[in-house]
Amino acid sequence: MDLDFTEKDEAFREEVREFLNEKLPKRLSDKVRQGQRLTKADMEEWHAILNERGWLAPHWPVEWGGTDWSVVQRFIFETETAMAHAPRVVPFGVSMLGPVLIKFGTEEQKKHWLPRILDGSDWWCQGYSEPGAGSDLASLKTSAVREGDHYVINGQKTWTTLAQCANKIFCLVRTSKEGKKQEGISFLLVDMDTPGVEVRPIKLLDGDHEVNEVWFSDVKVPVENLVGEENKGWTCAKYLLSYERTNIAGVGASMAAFERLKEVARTTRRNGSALIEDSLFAARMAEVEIDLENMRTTNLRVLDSVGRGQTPMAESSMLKIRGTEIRQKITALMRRAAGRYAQPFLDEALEGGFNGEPVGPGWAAPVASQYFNNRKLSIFGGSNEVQREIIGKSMMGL
Amino acid sequence: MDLDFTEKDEAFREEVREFLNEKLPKRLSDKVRQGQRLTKADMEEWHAILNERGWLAPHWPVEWGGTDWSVVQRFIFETETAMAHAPRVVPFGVSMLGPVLIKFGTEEQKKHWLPRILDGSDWWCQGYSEPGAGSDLASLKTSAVREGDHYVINGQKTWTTLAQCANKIFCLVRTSKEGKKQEGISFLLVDMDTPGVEVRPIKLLDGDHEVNEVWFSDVKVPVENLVGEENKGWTCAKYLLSYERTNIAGVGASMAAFERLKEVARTTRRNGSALIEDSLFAARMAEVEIDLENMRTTNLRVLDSVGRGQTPMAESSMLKIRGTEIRQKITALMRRAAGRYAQPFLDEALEGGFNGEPVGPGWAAPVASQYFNNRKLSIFGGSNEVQREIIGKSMMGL
Amino acid sequence: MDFSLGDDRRMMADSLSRYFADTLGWEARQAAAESEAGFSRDMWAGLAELGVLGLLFGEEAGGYGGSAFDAGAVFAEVGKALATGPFLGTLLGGNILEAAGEADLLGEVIAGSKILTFADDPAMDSNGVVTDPVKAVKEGEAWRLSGAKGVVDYLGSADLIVVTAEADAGWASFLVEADAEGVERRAYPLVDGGAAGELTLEGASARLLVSGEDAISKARALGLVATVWEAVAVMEVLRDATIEYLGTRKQFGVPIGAFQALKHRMTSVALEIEQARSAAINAAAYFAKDPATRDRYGSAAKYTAGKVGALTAEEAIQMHGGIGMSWEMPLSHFAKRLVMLDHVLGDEDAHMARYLKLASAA
Amino acid sequence: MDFSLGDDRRMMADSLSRYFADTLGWEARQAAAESEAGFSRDMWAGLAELGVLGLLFGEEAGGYGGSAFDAGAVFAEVGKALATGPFLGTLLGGNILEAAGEADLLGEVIAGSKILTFADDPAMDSNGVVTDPVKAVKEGEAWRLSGAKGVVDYLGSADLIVVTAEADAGWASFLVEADAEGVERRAYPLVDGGAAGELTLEGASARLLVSGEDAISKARALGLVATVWEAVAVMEVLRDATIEYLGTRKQFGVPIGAFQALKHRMTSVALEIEQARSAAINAAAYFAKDPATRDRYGSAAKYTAGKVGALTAEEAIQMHGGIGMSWEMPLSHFAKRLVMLDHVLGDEDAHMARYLKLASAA
Repeated sequence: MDLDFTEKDEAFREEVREFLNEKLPKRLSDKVRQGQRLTKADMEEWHAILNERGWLAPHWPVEWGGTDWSVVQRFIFETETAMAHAPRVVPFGVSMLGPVLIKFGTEEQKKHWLPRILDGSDWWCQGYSEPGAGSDLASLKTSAVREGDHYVINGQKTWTTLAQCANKIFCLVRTSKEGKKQEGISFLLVDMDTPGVEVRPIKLLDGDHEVNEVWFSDVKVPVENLVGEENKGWTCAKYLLSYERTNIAGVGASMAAFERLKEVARTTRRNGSALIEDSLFAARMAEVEIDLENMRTTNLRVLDSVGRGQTPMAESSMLKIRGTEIRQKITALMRRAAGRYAQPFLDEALEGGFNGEPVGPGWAAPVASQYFNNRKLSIFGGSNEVQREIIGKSMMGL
Repeated sequence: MDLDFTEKDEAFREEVREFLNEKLPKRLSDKVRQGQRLTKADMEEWHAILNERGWLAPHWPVEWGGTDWSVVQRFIFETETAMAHAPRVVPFGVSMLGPVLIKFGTEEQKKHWLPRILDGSDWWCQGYSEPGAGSDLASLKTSAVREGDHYVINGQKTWTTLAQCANKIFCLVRTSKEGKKQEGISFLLVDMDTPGVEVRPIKLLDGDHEVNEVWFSDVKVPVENLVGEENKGWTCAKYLLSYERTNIAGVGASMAAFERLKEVARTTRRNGSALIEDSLFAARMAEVEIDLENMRTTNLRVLDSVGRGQTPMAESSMLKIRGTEIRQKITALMRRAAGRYAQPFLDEALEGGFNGEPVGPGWAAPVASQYFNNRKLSIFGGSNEVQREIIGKSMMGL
Repeated sequence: MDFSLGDDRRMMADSLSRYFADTLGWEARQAAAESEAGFSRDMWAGLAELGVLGLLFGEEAGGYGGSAFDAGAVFAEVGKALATGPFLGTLLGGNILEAAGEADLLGEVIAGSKILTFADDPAMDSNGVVTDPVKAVKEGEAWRLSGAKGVVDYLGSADLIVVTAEADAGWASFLVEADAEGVERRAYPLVDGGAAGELTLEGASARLLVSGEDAISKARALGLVATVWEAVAVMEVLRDATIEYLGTRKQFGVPIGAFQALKHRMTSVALEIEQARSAAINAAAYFAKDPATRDRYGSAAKYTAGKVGALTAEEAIQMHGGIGMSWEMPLSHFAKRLVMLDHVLGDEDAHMARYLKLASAA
Repeated sequence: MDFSLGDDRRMMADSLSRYFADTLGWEARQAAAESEAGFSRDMWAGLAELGVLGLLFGEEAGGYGGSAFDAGAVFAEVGKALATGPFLGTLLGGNILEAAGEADLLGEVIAGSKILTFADDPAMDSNGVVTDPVKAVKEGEAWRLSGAKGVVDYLGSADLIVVTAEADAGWASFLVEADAEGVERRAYPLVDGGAAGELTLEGASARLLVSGEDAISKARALGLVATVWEAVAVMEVLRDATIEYLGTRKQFGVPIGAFQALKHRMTSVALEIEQARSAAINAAAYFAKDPATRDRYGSAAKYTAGKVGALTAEEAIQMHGGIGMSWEMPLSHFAKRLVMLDHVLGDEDAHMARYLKLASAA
């Protein structure tokens, strides 16, 4: 038993580091490190850089532009990019739709859509949640009625992340009201320029515009945009939810955030000494650090079992729960570190290129917003309560 | 708004203190303080002392030998006796059966049984729980079949505390299988000397004999021992569960235990300084102390509302939950304070009058046993999960 | 022992509650909180007219209250309404004016004609280092103050600033006119609504109010009572809204409160809030005792409010799901306020540390 | 990266597991744990015969293992079987013998013909004051030890005692024969089964094994790995038993695991145990690195095991209800062992404190 990476993996890590060193624009990593907002152009820029290297969708099959990396290599890549403060890859096309198309799409669909994800022609968003259907996703009501060569969609999606940047949306829609509620759902690809699609922003508590409502009024979608069989969309949805959840813990992101916290705790002085010497604060930090070190190994253990062909269910959910808890704790500690200076709200300081005078410590500007925004981690993408149900079912069939 | 007791209440407190000072035998308070086991004779001795003063059953009506104390006075009495390390009054006769008889008993039953509780003629135990019916008390199966002037009982009770000391047991028994399960239950008084009653000890994890199984084989009980109506025993049970739960938090007991903990933390030295100066241990202690101070006021608020004629439901359950949590935390801290010396198990040191050489700190002998034994606080008498259900129902009707 | 608020205080609290209900509906609250001043001047004038500000001070100073429970009652209503405004600065600065016998000046504050704030916390520089204390130097009969104070409530709107500063003889509190020479103010909005500012003093002319740290400690202690009462009121709003939501929002065909995991967690939240309310009562009840006792219960209360506040805010959002994170929902703003209140006058950890210090001194 | 135990080690662990299953059924375990020695001599002889004790030591010392993962694998089986016996004393004392090159003596221990223990923790007196360290004084070629050690594992059965003591030149470890003059032993049973004793030395004759604190620190570090692996194995037994109970015990007509509150809490327990297992792996994996790294992960693991251990034990009992508290249920004894393991080699708080100290030194 050992925790060391193989020489091959270490060489791969070096390769990733060199790549990041050469190709990751400092302007972008500065923004990420400082918690500033990324623009659409920022994200597209980073996607293009990754795509040039062939690393935008590592988990896709090589024939479609992916890599043949092992799960450990993917973990290394995820960790290194996060530690280097690279922007997160927008997951909707690359990590969500891509795998569904590869699994369920027709040859034509794959040939048409997959390259457009990689080259940035399409920016996808995800039309899953509805106002009435939160954790009970299958109770969705947005309907698609077949009329000749088209489906006609009516209804409303909500919590649609970055819909304001997207030109496409993949949707779960109801095509039948017969039988169990899971059995009348279909998976449709929709061009957001189609008449009848309307995006309305939802402002979140931190003041940022990240999510949206997407309304459909008699939206016509060609039948060739159906992925998989009609009324079998739930299969796609489930696949998407269980796919590639092995790096779900966000170990890299947490490690990067924790390093930042340590830096802050070392430099911030209070009552005459560095914050890191405050015994209560230091103990809180140590608790998180130990938990994170433990989770890194837990994650590697899960990857190891995946590498040996097992499909982790309960384990992925555990990683999701603990991963989000750790990230939330780190942002809570950043807010504590800022103390009263968490409170001033300088919207302009959250934009890249801000060179005004900060209020209080330079790093304090985004910490309250991040703390509040990160509440979403335990809500969206299958709430932690839903994850606990999955674990319970897997552990004891209940 | 103020937290001070009235002059009258302060005078009452003085009266209680003087009484304890004069009448509480040091032999008993030493045993309690040191966590040694009380014998049946010890408990009877203390009951007799209280009864002589007319303070054994303060919450009973004066006509039956109780007092006219206000709820605040009862709180003061409870707190002062606990702080003085008086033995706890055995609740089964005084606090459980007594109120049920006073509410539902016939005049004859009251006249016969109540004085016997006070003068110690009867030692009652409680026949509620059954192996198959834990939190789901109403699913009990022990049956009582009417045959002429008698009921004939068959079945088994369990977790019967101090049954080995008792000469009587009050039982919930099933007298009908018709209708809802709550509707076929009756409340019966049983002489434990009746043929067919058998007490079998259950050893608990700390090695102590505190609870028992009580088996009934064709046990004949005169019909006049039925309390309330046949098949209406659930009403008695519910009344008993909701009655006099205002001092359920055990504030006095926790205050006494916390004082003991403080004393230990001041005198125990580790790594060259007193344990109370260990920053992690001190913070754990402070958390409990603050929680306890808060709970004391919460308890007083509940008493205040009772004094104004309200019936607290959710509040009593909250007091039960937090009260048990605090007591469990204090015993956990005692075990931490003992460190490795929590582990030696000297059975003889748990008996009163032990004058051998202790192993390690003199106070350490009972701490592990108390810690494990106190797990029961959140299980017996309506588990904390059951209490949460009560609160949930009262808060949101769910 | 008496847990009623008392008739007079109850009456004033009720009329304050009605006033907020009538004039500070949600849209008005949001408009005021997001305005440049961070609060509504009209509301403030209305409060003065209603006599609310007088409840914060004793009779000799022109008020008709001044006890810790009076402050608690007012701040509970502020919390319930999520009202923004210079409440804390008025209470704390006013408390110092009261100690200094400045009844006339305080009269203007009570009447709403002057806005007062209290500049006490040192500023932190851009590297996260706490700046040196503001220094007070005597020049003839006048005093000159130099240094910086951070996150001063409603600084931009203030006419008068009570500043704590270190003189040769030790700490003292001073009065500075906001528009005096050598006074520089940088105002900004707050993440939970309202406004504050950074104060820089460069030889600003000041008047000595009270020498010594006792009056300052007492003002801070009163501030703890007020913030804790405000926090508990905010918790109760969040609790009630969440219980309501758990009972009405349906998923899988039943109200989500029927899911035992949520129900049991909600009972913990409710239980903790009762404990926080008790802590708030303790802090007010022991406020008039000796300073060590006062501070012990003040810190216990602020610690409790911080801990329970974070739990309440986080659980309220989590149980609401996505909707609990939306700007449109008042809930999210109550949650923000509650979490930020932890940072006002020292957070949970700071007060645990102070509690331990007071305990080991005892 | 490799998370398999390795074929040889797996094979030995499997045969150990079978051996315990065959010879240490629950009644046999209870009889042994409650016996005066606190363990079964027959079992110990059987283990020696099986070669298990040799897995704890390196080849030069006559063993065929000796890595931290070897110790972990053995102690995991000990935990799973809730076996009592001088395992820890053998590992720690033997580690010192190994460092001292005492292959012959160690051979006798591995063969089971001598029982070894390790006396390291200072005794506490009846007032809770830690006694002075055991002092070692040189007389000619011989050493004499005086002082007291507390809660020494299986002291009553030991033939050989490795004692840590302070000499003029600093800490060192010594070998003391249990029946030597000046050696006083007070044996007693433990609350979680097994036995230990208080050791008093009055000029007891001793042989120097290793000078300096490094070997002692290393032995302690190895002890941390072993106790943490044992603790995690106990946790897994409790977890599995509780999951089983939740799935079969019915209340209100359904398995109690269907009650979401219990189900969700159980997921937390399971999650924490996975984290504790990772901590145990980390401690073993970093054992051979530099001492600072080794001790950092050792303390992280012991802290984690202490925290998760208490949670697991308390929740296992709570979810079982009354039955979980009964002596008859093996569960309650696993819970006791788990909680008491927190106190072996320093508890959760002690290791958090050490972790912080190591971090600030780094």
